[in-house]
Amino acid sequence: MRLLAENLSAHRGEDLIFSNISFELKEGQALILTGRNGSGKSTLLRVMAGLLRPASGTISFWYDAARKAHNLGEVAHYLGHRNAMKTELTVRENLAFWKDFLRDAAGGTGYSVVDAARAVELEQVLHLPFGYLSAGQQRRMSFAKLLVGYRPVWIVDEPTAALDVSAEALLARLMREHQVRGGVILAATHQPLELLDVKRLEMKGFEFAAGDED
Amino acid sequence: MSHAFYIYTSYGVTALITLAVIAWTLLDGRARRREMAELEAAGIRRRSSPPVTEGKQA
Amino acid sequence: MTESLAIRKFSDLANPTRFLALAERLLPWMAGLCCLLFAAGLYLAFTTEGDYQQGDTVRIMYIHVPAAWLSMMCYSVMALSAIGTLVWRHPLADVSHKAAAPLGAAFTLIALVTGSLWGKPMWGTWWVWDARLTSVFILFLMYLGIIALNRAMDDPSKAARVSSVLILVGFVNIPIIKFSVDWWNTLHQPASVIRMGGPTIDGEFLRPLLVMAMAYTLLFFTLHITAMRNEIWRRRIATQRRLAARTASREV
Amino acid sequence: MTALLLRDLKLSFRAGGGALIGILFFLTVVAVIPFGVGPDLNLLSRIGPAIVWIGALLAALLGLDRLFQADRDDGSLDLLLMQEHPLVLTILVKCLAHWLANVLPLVIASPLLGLFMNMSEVAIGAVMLTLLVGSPALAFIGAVGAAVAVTLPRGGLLVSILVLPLTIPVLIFGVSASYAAVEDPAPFLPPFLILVAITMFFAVIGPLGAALALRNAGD
Repeated sequence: MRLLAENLSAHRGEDLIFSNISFELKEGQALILTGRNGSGKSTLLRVMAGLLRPASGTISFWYDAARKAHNLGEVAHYLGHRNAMKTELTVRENLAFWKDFLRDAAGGTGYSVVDAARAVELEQVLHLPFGYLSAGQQRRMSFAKLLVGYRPVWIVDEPTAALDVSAEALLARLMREHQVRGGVILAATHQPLELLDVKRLEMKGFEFAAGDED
Repeated sequence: MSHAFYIYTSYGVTALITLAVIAWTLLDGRARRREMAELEAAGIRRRSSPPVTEGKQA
Repeated sequence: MTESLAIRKFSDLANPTRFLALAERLLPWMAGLCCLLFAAGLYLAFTTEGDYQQGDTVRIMYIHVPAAWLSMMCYSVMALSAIGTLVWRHPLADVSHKAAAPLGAAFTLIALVTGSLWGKPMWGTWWVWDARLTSVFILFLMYLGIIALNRAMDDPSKAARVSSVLILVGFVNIPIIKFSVDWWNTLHQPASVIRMGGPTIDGEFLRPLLVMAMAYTLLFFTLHITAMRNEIWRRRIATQRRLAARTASREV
Repeated sequence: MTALLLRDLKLSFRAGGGALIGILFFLTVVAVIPFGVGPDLNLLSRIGPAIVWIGALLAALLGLDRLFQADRDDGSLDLLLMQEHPLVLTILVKCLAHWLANVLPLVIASPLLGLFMNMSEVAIGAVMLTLLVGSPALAFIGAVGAAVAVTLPRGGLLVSILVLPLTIPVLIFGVSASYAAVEDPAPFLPPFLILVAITMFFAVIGPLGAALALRNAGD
């Protein structure tokens, strides 16, 4: 398993957010993005997930030497600032929907809904509408979404925002378990996340306009 | 007598709507009762669960 | 004695828990009586003589007219409850007008459909834009609007206050609507419309009509109390669920 | 995909869903027409099919702006975009769910409004049939508008403005087929078949356009 990003750069409107970012990740590795607000961490993650088109550069993902994924988004989970859960539906309905919709990528199987909820230690609230949960519980439940459908790559943007210390440790543990199973993690975070085999990338950001680049 | 169709239809429709409202009210009440029972069951589990979660965290 | 009973009843009603207990005791009796009245009403409706002019279609009147009465009475109940919500901020009043809205819509629908089925043999058309029919139709739309408003909002007490305002504005507006529709109608169709309730009501028709009206009214109150009970339960469940969510997070 | 269909249907019918509001809007719009033109039954029965069609058209556009926006607001849209299965299919399913929950009830309610408009039984049947085959096209065209306006904060009104001109062909052939059914010289089948063709055409073009718009709306 190999994830390769070469010479990525991205614009937002007219502004160049970042340029010439390259990195390589292998099985079980994690990339932690740091940097101040507005330095382009979220933008890079969205580019990696295929939600934004990079201005230049390529992203490629190989299952093994022979097999290459069409694009990274298909083999990745993306957990952005928003939880991607419907407040009107119960937690169980939400998770069951994503399990059914996401399916499993090649190379693994997802948890059952109950197991995923148990993994984030919230199986008691499965019957409640998602909107009834507190912000921290909602975040944990949206993390359970990463467990129900298997994806080798997790792209997580500030996963531990709005969480207390114990919940933070819980999510860090789940991410480490994912790494142990051979998964790759890309995370943007302010908090020190204890992951295994970490590569760090500090995003500097650009102060000047896009025109200066050429 | 030729109007029998209209009479029976209107009684039929009335019966249908009335029964629908009654059924909806009763079923709604039953669903609420079930949810309350569910919550009660969850409550019992809530009381018994602390040792389990503690065990997990340790 | 009756006075003290009334006062006790009122204070009983003021408390949702007492209301639930009272409803539990009262409902079987009301439902039973309601069934009896309906049986009697239907028996009378089908055994009395038909009108010489309208033939047997007069039997439609026995279900149509009470439904039309109720459609208005239900709105009055809702308007009273709306005042209760806005002036006394009473939680039971919130529940009351929310529970009454679908019932009102159902009775209005019955009135509309049976009116239409009565009109077809009488006028040769399913619907005329007659003042009375039109007003009832507008009332139906108002009921549906209130239901939609109630469904659209999450916070029940806020929804109750907002829909109370709508109910009261509608209540004030009903006579204006009735008047303007009347005016509009006579402007366009001078005197060509056959009025509903054409037959002069004599005792022969009055008896089944009254029995049916009583049966309908009792049905309304039975359903209303049941629906109120359901609504109170629904709110308690919502509160308990929030509580459950909070407790769950405390434990972890 | 079935899961997506069921989820969207559930969301439409749960509290706060738009299914009831659309049908209420339809009723209200059609019901106020007689107050404007007068209660002349002959006139009403003449303009009835057109009024019912226009009412259904406006009501069908009502909930459309939320088609993708609701998913965008909570972040679900990102996940829908990332998947391996073709986005066009996802959008087709979402359109189908929207049609089932919001537009099909309008089709079912249309005979009732036909009665209010004093239309003949044949005319009522024709309007219902043309609405049934024509209204999916409205959902598919609307999906493009909804996708274009998905990132806009006040997209609701804009969607209607963008979409209404595009729906004119549907309206033309839907209404002319309905009239052809009651007025003798005009044949019913040609406009009806064109309407079917338009629906099938937009069933392909609509999701494709919407997919393109969503891919480019990335923010």
